[in-house]
Amino acid sequence: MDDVISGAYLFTGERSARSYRLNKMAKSFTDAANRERFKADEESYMETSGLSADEKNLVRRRDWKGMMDYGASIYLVIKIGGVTGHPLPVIGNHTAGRSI
Amino acid sequence: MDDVISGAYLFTGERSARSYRLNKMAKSFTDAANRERFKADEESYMETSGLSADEKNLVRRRDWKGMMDYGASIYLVIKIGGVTGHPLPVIGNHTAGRSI
Amino acid sequence: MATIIGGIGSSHAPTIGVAYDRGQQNDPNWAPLFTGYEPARAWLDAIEPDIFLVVYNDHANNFFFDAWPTFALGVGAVHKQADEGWGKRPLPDLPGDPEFAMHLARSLVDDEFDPTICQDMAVDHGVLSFLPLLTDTDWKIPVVPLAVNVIQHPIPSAKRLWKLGKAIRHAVETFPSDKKIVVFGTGGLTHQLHGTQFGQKNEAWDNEFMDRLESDPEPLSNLSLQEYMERGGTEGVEMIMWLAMRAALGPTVKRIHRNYTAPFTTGYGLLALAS
Amino acid sequence: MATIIGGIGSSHAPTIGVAYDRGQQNDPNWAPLFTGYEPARAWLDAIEPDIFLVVYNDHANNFFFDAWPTFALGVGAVHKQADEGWGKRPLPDLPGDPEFAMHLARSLVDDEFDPTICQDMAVDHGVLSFLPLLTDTDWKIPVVPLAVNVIQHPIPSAKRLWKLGKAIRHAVETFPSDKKIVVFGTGGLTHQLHGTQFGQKNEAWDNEFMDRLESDPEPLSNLSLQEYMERGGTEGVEMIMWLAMRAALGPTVKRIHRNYTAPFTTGYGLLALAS
Ligand SMILES: [Fe+3]
Ligand SMILES: [Fe+3]
Repeated sequence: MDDVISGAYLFTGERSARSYRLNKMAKSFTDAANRERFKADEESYMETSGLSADEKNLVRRRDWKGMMDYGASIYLVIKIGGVTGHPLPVIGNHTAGRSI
Repeated sequence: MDDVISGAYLFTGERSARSYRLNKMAKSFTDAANRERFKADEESYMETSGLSADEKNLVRRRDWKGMMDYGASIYLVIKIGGVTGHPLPVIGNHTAGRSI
Repeated sequence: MATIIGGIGSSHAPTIGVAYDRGQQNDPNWAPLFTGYEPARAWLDAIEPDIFLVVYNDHANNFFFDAWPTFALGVGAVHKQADEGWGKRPLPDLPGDPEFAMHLARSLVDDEFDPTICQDMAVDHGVLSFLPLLTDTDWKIPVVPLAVNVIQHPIPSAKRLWKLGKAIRHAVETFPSDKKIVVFGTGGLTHQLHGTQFGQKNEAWDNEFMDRLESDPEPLSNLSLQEYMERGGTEGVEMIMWLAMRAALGPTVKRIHRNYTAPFTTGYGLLALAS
Repeated sequence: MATIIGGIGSSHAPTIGVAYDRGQQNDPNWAPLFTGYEPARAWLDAIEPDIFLVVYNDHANNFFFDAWPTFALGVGAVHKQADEGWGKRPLPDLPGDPEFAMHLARSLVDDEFDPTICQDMAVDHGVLSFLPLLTDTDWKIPVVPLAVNVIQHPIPSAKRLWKLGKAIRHAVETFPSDKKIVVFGTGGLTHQLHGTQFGQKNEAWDNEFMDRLESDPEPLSNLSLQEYMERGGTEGVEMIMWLAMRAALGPTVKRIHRNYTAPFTTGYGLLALAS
């Protein structure tokens, strides 16, 4: 099977392995207390989540396309969007290279 | 399939549902900090774990046979044995109705 | 034996839940969707199902990639609502049906399926977004949720989902009770949530899929996942879950109702079939 | 293509790890077990495997009944040691083989298995109790662990484990590499950890099982789980995991070594087979 279909990534086990910590931090935002902790201090939350320097930069820059290029799952990226106030259309269009 | 074979219980999904909280507390003992908390104050640990009055009594009495009759998994019961200083032979013989 | 009395194919999306909670039922964009569910709901009210069996997918709200199941069956007495990252909706927890669910677990394992058995599984918009449009939210009808991996590849094939539906039918036919069961298959329809074709739908394919699902469904199970994704988007691969519902119904069905509307990024389809 | 160069059937038990860590290798009760592993270890050293694929079971140390998989595959780069409730053993974490593991995941899903795919899965004595008896504990050989539900019924049948072994063989034969793989099947042998027959073993059945597994294994896959449990105890049902190893080896094998000792509550068996 192709790895990219119609300009979109297949979220494979390999991509899942690479983006594991970033996705895991995003998953932690399904807990309201974690969302509050992140909003109060993004940097320390990312540090505690074990993010690499590159991963932190992706979050700092709200670089949705970069997160997808890195291998994250769109279903987790939108949770980072949720806690930072960026709805799906903003994220999706960014990954498409479009501005809205 | 029979539900009891050669005097031993099959740990079925139904038994798993009934004994869920007891097994879950036992599972929590795979974390050393939880073991220390339990040892420091069994009663409050059981309360926090949401055990019913009957479940608490089974633990208080170290009633290994009672736990198995109640539907617990032997693999979790031995973790309660671990944190209370009762090795498998003690537990197994108790469930057999034997003293050693 | 128990009986499958009907099947529902339905899209799911967080946006449906948001619109429902905001009371946007009469909003011009949303009205075609909400009114489109009304005939299906009236039919469900009339046939009085005892159990809803919902083949759906979790969107990393209950499960995570530490342990991501191909199939996961909720056998608990209660299915909590998952917080998806923006707080829970004002809905009570869903009741389950442990007796039927454990029978289904045994039957699936006998039929060489390998489900993860979940005594405690929260459900997300894959179940909860469309359900309030089809039944009262005091949840009188217990729900047995069967989650399918459509997110992390390898994903089970369309053919495997078809076989899952047949295995569901086999399980129902061997359940010693007179329960009446409605099987749901939910997901899609076409949508593309990221990449150069973000937001693109394929309304022609959505409608062709619903046509064929009703009248000649089995060839749809021979399409590859790549074909599904090329036609409906990488996230639109969720459509394969409708196949399990359709296979569970057996060869001949009667269409009760069909609806399609696509105001935003997802094709919203609904198909209600009596068996 | 990769090759399966051998198979190991082995019992596992926490007690083996305890005895190993305490240096009881020469204890009269334990010496027959520890010396019994030495020829198998010498053979493994000689054939230089690249990957150990271990079909084993978790004992509620990684998984819990909130979500209990029928099959779970560890695809991570590292498999941590699970704390089983009495602290970790002085062993480094196990290296995995994500490339082969993901190939195996794809191949199993193609072959209509439904594994739970685990990016982060800790392993317990089901892997770690016997492994130090067969290889250096700096773990130069990566391990791909495949966990099987043998604890919460419904449990997959002996036949399903046999088919799993065949599917493992198919995966290895389609892995584009010259890697040499040894497949382990571990569990049992007979033991009864609770109930009126606590501590009872069935040494005759243990040895019959190892005889037949070597020379005429397929009929063992036709036995029901009830028959396994009647002969070997409810917990002895773990023996079915040896069938996956044996099926992975193909029809003809050459016995390298066999050992059996039963000083305590479990029959400890070891079988090393070249394919
Ligand atoms: Fe979805
Ligand atoms: Fe075991």
